[in-house]
Amino acid sequence: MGFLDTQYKDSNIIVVSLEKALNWARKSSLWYMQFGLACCAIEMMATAASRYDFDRFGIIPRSSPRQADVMIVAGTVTLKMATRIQRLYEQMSEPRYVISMGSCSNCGGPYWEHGYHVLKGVDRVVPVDVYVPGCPPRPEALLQGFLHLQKKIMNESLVEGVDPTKAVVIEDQGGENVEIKNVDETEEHKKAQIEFPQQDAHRKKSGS
Amino acid sequence: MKSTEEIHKLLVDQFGEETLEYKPDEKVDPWIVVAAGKIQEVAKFLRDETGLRFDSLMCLSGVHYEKEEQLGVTYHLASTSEKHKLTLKVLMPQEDAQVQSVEQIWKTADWHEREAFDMFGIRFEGHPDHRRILCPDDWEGYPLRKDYKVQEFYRGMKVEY
Amino acid sequence: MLEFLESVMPAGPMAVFVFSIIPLMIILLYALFAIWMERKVAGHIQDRLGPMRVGGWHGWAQTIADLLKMIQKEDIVPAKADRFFFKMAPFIAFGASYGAFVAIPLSSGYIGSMIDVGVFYIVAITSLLSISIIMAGWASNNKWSLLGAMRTAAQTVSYEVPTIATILSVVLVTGTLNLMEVTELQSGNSFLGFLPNWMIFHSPFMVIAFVIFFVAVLAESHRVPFDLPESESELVGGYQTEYSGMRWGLFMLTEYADMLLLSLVTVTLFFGGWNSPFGPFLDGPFWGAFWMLLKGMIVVFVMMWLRWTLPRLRVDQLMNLCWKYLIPLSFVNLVLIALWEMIF
Amino acid sequence: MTTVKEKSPEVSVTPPVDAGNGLKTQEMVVNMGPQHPSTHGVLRVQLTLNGEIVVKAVPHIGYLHRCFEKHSEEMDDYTKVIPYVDRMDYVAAMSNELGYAIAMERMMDIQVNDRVEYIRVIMAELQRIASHLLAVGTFGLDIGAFTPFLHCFIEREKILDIFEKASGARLLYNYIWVGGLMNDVPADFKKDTAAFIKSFRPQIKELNDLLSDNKIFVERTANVGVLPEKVAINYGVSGPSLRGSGVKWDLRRDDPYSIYDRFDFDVIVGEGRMGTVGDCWDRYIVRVWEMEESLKIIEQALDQMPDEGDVHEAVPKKIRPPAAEIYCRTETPRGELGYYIISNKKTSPYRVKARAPSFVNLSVLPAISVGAMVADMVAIIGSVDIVLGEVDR
Repeated sequence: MGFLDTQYKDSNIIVVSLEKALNWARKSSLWYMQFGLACCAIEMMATAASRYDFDRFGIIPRSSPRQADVMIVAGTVTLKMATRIQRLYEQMSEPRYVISMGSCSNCGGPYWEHGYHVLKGVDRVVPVDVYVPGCPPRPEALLQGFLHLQKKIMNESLVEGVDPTKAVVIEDQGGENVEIKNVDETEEHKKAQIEFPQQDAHRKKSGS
Repeated sequence: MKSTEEIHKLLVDQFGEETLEYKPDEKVDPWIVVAAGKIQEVAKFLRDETGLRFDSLMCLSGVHYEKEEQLGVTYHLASTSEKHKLTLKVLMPQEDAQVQSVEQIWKTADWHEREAFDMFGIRFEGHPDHRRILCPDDWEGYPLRKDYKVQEFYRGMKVEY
Repeated sequence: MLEFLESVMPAGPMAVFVFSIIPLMIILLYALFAIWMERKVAGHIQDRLGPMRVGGWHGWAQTIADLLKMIQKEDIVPAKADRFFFKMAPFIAFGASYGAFVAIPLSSGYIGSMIDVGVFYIVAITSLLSISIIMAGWASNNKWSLLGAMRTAAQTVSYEVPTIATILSVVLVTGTLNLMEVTELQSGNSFLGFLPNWMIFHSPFMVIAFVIFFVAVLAESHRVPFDLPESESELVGGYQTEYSGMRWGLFMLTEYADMLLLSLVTVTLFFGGWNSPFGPFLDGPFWGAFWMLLKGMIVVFVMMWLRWTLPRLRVDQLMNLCWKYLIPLSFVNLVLIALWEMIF
Repeated sequence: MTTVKEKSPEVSVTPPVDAGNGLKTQEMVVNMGPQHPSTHGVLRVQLTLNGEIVVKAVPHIGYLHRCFEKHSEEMDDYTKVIPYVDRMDYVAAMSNELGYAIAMERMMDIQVNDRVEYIRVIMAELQRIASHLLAVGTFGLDIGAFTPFLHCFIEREKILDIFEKASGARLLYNYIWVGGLMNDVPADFKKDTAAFIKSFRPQIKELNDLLSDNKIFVERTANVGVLPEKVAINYGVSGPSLRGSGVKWDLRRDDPYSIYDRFDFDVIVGEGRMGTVGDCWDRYIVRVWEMEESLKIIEQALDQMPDEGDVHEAVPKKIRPPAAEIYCRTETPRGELGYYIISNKKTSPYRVKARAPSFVNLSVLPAISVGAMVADMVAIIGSVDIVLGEVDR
């Protein structure tokens, strides 16, 4: 992953056009890992099927995590499954992204209160890039999630600044005006001081 | 086609009064309460006797009766040839919940009994593969008991919201 | 063509280098196109569109983006893998497939090397592919990979027998193993007065030989319905399971190069190679290359068409088909073609 | 005192055996799943292999255990259980709702009017078609045919459109309520459904041409994973998997609920046309022809359906059933779905146990997969047609 490991101190025309080309390639060829967990997996299949057709955006499934770029956590993550998801994530090769699809994997969804065996949010075990709300989200919503991910990838930089490995927020003011910040840079985050011990520990382990 | 009352009479003839108890109820289907140590024999008789032929176990469910401090197992039987149904119940004390397995009689019971063990901690004597089925092997407690308290962490993951 | 290059470029080795990377350029360009085409073909068979966004017009830049992305991907070697073999395998696979192009006459003016045992050489060097796949499967230290590799070994070794038997029947008629000469023998349009003198029209038995050869080719290039080594729904990814990034990309490239190679061999053996279907019309070295590649692409298209229509065979049925039907049939056919040659 | 194994047994690998030609062979243990392209979710099957031949298959479930039974006890309202019922068998949400609604209505002696009954039946049968389409399509996918899967999805989307117009949701509807429906069907419901029937009939034929009678497909599925009649009944297998074994048993006919006794339809059973009775192909073809039967039921129901009737007529203000227990079973696309509900005069059930058809059908897997090959395992799992949400609840 030579290119992305190096962070350049200053920006110049070569770095900028290189990073644009590389970002474009990554955004245009998001291969997702073919595995579904629950109800959302059916909608994920529907999105890949003829009416919605993922392939239009160059998104195709791969069944081996090694060749996948993005993991769609489609459905309820149970505690029994969480360790496996973590392992699958670790098996994926960098650069890798995670889309959390549906309320269950965002925060536990309808199982948040009494679901003794449900992990309340997949972001407790793996870092998530895009959250798609809904129970289950419509295929259009998932596609929108992918478009957001593409925007986010286009804003990744070889120059120091936004850390793409951390969670970021996209402030979309319509059109091309997109501002990207790391979550811990935002005012809300500093105010709320949300702590995810698992996630932070995971980040420390992976060294970013 | 036989009613529960007729079946109960047949069973009493076979096994005697003390293992069986007939519970008619105007609101719901009547049921027969069987002693925990006798269920295997009774089940075998119900399956093999001509005229009864309960060849399928529709459902096997564990129940926790909180007030009585009892655990129960409910068997819903049906016959595909005679087209009648029967409900059996086994009740046992909460501290030492043990019942004979009917896995050898109806294979359906295999996973259902494992589930009842997983959820209520009812132990089934003679089950060939007696372990948890839905929860992980190192899970603590029996979730569907009314006094269940969920554990705080599972393998370092917070369980509560 | 080598003479021409040598006259242009004064330094000898340079000319040889340029001469030898022409097939590589063709393979790369073809792969870029074929992968996009495969997705388009699949899309239209399945009542959807396939790539539409990347690059603008009908997603033409899709494969370029895929390639650029694969270069950026992390190169993972599993901790317990046999590092040396794991890293070697994709290169050997691609080398085997690329090396075979040397004996293919791409046009009347271009053949990598005029070897007299051309067909024999191709059959020999493509066998290296199965060795590389076994290497990959074994070195990955993954059970699914191993299963996939074992299937490949069995499959390739078995299907080489009918392939060779049908090649022999062509050789029997042409009397040469040199593919350039095989092609030259098929020139002209005298069959029934107007049809080209292609091998497929030689005798009814040649049609049978072609069918056997095509089935065997499908199996050798691991395409549906014989894609057991990498069958996604059974073995996750077969021998490719543990590969990531460009190493996996090389396997993918090999698969498509292999498809092209075997299609070109099919075309050369049965469909007149670089000969124009219209006799002297549009003939010549340049048009020869055009016809060769066009015919090759048509065979490739048929392979894709089959892929998106048929289910997959099971490993024992695959072996049954080969040993119980194709091999006896191909040998009987060989004898019949020999008789036909004697009689007519 | 019985000995209880609290932990999974250690993976036991048998020592190498001398094959007789100087080579030693050893059995191999592989894990299929929880992430595997053809386990239909998060099933894990631990396979012991001798080469490619399965010596032993042990399914491990629970990777999607979402505590349905706990939720129904804790939700504090009988109606709040319905969304969770939806999420149990998420491919056939309507059928699950119907089962629950009927169980509650029997418990409380509620009679719903004819319009509600007919709409429910039409919805349930449309759902059956949608669910079978998914089952048939993914089965083809497992065998390696990708295209029929997508063609099935196109048809399924049309059904989802009808559902969406009525309930507003594509997958999980919360449409059938205890005592009625969420709301009445839209005005052009009859027209839409009739149009769908008309367009769908030829598609069944096309599916047969593309997949069912394909030589390779038949080779792969006939005589594979044979489930004999006796074994099927003893394991409690139900639904198309049971009928595939040649047992003429359909709760819609043998234990009628709702208004199914008013319709004329056949119960399709496997006949072993391509191989043995009860093989994967039989289980598959039963699903294909059941779609045709469902179309028949829908057509009759559309004809008989009254235009008048309030769908909220019998919906109770507050559900507070008497202390009672009930076991009520209905036929979902996957088989016999039973609800065992105990109430104790409170506003929430004391205990709800769902007897999920997939859970029971899956338990037969170890019995029918011994001696099969790895590729057959995929076919067997696909032909039993499980939904993991229902297996693990």
